[in-house]
Amino acid sequence: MFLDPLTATLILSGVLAFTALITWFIYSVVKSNPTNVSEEFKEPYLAGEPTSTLSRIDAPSNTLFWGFIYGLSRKLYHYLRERMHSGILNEWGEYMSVYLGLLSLIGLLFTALILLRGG
Amino acid sequence: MIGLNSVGVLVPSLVGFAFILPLLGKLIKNVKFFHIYAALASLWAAILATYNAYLVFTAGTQVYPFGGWPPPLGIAYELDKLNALLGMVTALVMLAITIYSAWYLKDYEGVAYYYTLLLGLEVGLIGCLYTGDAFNLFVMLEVLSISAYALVGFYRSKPEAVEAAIKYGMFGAVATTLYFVGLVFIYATFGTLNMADLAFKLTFYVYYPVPNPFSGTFFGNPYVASAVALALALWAFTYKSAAFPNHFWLPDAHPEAPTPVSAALSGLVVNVGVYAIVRFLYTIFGPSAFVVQLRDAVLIALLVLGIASGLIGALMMVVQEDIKRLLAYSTISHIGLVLVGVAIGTSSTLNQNSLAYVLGLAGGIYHMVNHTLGKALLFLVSGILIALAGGSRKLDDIGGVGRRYPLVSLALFLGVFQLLGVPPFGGFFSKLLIYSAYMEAGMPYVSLMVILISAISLLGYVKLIYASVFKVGSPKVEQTTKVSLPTAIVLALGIACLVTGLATTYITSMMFDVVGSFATPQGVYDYWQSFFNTLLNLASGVMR
Amino acid sequence: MRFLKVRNMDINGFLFVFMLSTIMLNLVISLYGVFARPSLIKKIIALTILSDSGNVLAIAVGFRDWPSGWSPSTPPVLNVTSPKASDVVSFARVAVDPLPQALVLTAVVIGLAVMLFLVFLTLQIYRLYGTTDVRKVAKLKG
Amino acid sequence: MRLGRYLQAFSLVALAVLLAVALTYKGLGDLPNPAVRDLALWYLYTTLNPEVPNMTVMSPEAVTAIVWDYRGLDTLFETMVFFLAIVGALAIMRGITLNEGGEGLHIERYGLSLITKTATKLLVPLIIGVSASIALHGHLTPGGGFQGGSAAAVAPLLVLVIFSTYYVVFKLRLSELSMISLRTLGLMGIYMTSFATLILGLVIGVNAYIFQNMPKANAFIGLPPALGGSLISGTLFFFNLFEFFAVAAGFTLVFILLSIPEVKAREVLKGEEHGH
Repeated sequence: MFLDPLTATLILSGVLAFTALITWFIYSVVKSNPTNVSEEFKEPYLAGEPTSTLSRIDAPSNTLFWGFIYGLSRKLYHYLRERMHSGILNEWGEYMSVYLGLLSLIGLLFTALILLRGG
Repeated sequence: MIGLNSVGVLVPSLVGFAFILPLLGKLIKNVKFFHIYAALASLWAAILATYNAYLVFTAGTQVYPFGGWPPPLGIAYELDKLNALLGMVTALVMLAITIYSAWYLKDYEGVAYYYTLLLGLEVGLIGCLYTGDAFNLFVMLEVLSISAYALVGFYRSKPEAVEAAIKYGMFGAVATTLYFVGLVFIYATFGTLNMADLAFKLTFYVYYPVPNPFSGTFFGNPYVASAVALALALWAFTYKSAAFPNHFWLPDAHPEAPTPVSAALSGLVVNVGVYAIVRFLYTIFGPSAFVVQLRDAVLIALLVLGIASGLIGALMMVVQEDIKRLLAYSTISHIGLVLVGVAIGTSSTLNQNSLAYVLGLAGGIYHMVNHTLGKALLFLVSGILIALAGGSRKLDDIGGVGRRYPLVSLALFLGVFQLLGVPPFGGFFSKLLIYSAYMEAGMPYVSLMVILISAISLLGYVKLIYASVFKVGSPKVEQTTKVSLPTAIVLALGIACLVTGLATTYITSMMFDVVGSFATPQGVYDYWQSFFNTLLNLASGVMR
Repeated sequence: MRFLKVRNMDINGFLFVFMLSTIMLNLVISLYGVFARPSLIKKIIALTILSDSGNVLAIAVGFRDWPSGWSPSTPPVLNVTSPKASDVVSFARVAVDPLPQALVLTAVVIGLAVMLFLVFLTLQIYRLYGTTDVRKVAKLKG
Repeated sequence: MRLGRYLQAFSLVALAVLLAVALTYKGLGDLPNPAVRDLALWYLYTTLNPEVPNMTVMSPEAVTAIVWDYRGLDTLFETMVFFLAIVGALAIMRGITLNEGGEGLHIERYGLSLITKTATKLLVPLIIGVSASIALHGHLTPGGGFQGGSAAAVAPLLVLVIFSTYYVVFKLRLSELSMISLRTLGLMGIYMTSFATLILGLVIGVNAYIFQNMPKANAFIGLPPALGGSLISGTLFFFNLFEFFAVAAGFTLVFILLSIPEVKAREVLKGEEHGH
């Protein structure tokens, strides 16, 4: 069904065109930015534009798209970058051992199931 | 007879190449010798691995018993289509990486140590894939891990590199030790360590209650032992494959390693983790094993982890400033997709919708191969770009270097398209397979997640392309750097990426073949049958 | 549901069960040590305890209970170099399981090798960072 | 205490409970069990059994038989892990050595008192002798190449502590190069031994396997079980012998690396260029 030539061609060209469109759009958006370096604002580097663009207080109109994404996901990225990927081994260990605990719980539940069934 | 020997000879013979290298490093001062030596060793491995794959695809599953001992008594290498294929891909990509190293390491001391460790990595990789023995898998994982730790910390005076190595190594040692504890439970209850034998006891013994002549039956409660062993083994394997909560080491370790090693780690080492998961969940604790509820629960957990690591990898990729770190997060995202693909085989999917089952697994394996090619290519390209930009890994500093080197940029585009899933490339078809598998299985949300992950990661890839090709900056191009050798290698890999897409009809049917050889009840039965025939063949002269 | 039945629940049987529980507890405590201690050296020590607990567990699995007080279980070593069939049979009746011991031998060497390398890395960390506290060894993040 | 800490503690408790439940409900089988597993019985029956000449190791020591014959591949790669760990250590310490020559040093002025030095001189040959005996009787009694080698490495360690590292490197000439050479000798010996029967088989044109020791039902060749009337168990003796050299040299190398003064390491590391 998915290898039907007609469908495949349609999907292929559709996705190709869509990708090209997006690529062009993004390129046109980020092509030329006046750089206004202000080093005290160290912010995530969301898309192709240099760090300095993102750290401007007044976003230029053509980077509004990225500003939008960034505004939406500021909290998410704060959690991902500062809390989760903090680079401290012991904090990784917490996540890892919680996963080990999850697997142990699965094992325990399974064991309980088998024992209740009288295995 | 020669054919069977090639299965057994490949990995042990590489050991000798590595053993003698440190002494040669002390005696021979010409660096060129080591480049040629390592390339020859890799070539030898590539030829044998390709031949083995050919053998398996034409003559069926191959079993090589070491020492002539019938398998549960001794160790056997068991090659079915899955590990033969992955072994071939691994050996070929390692060959490319080894040749690339000759350019990368042009004037660096410690070259002999570097190549020794790289050969150790190759031994570990292929050994992990080929082995048919669960304890031997543990040993090979350690060979793989210790060479990986040492290679990550190769730039020993760079604080970040040593930090990444110890972070990787510390929890890596925990992971393999936990796997060993799991193996103790397996041996205690099943009385055997051979994978095919374990598969028999877990799947077919219920229907065919004849104890194995060497390993007997059960010696404990198999349900409980399976629960413990699977929990511990899965934790270890997800650590090696860098799935979500165990992924932390990857974005540190992969960028800090020497670039060819980053390519090997990102493209190949994580595959071994996924391979081990697949081998455990589809062959040993196979689709019709009696611990079916446990298996289902674990697979659902794996699906959730896969989606989580896909999303987190893609999200984190978007905000990176370091080209290699960006690629490392992309690895996490793609391993997530592969796990989503291989997590489809719950009992309900198998029974109600075998098409989805095959599609998902084929997509997962296909995507694993595609990702290997694409990611190795991108890391090698990043090495060229970094060298041209004067050694800085920051995307800002690379600033459009690629525009002056159109062939390098072409390779970069090929790799990005492969990973992004642009139509004529393999990545598209494998993602499509995973997508349609979950549509077929009646889980459209998972399919949407696959699209969402690709969409988010698009931002990251666009950033990569923009920074390295389109950006108008003034990078300090090192004019003296000659890049013809690495360009040839990355172009070859790029063509391989293109081929995985253009030959998709052929490759997809081959992937269905591969899935049939390890994941269906019939495939598991054949896997056991080859093992048992070897056992009978070897024991017949003695047991009468 | 049958609980662990220890043959001849005497002092030896009690000690055996006690040892097994201790190993299990040791596994988890050393795991906590690796995950939560801040010093790399402490982590390495905890790792040693973890792998040794696993090894002792394997040895315990291969242990053979005494068939009777007069024929205790023996090490898996024949004490004649040209045995008759009866020698081999009586040897196999009392010797403990040699496979876990061989596995442990392999695992011990591997654990030692990994530990050796981790110690070198920690030494190098100390040279470069001046500390082995993982909360301070965190240049890489995000 | 943050939430993560609580979850961590809870998870580890869950693991402990799982292990305890597994122990209680026979996840490890009956413990202790008066019987052993079938596989173990096979090992015990065939480790030294002249009645089944096609299926024996001809070694009374079942553990060594498993380590170097039944599961010899594991041990080859175990050796490789140890080898790679030392190569990793060498790679970390590359370029960090003691000063060349050591002419300006009064080596005899370093180290502990005369009494300890004399006692060490008496002790070292004994250590070497005992450890060689452990290694060479590995196929007959508990012990083997690794155990003998690590015991033998105590001798250079003792000399290192009591006489100083300069004595070891410049007087005894146990330098990095000589240790690597000895180690390569041992490792290549192991490598060659594991392929010996296969190569023999290929030369005379019969079926043979890697790591084959005694003749098998479908591979009729093997190494001699006894030499001059004393049991050597085919490849086992050679494996133990070479492993002895490899391990002793490997540990000595590690001790030498660890005893290099910290000042030298910092000198080399300071301002070193590194790649990307």
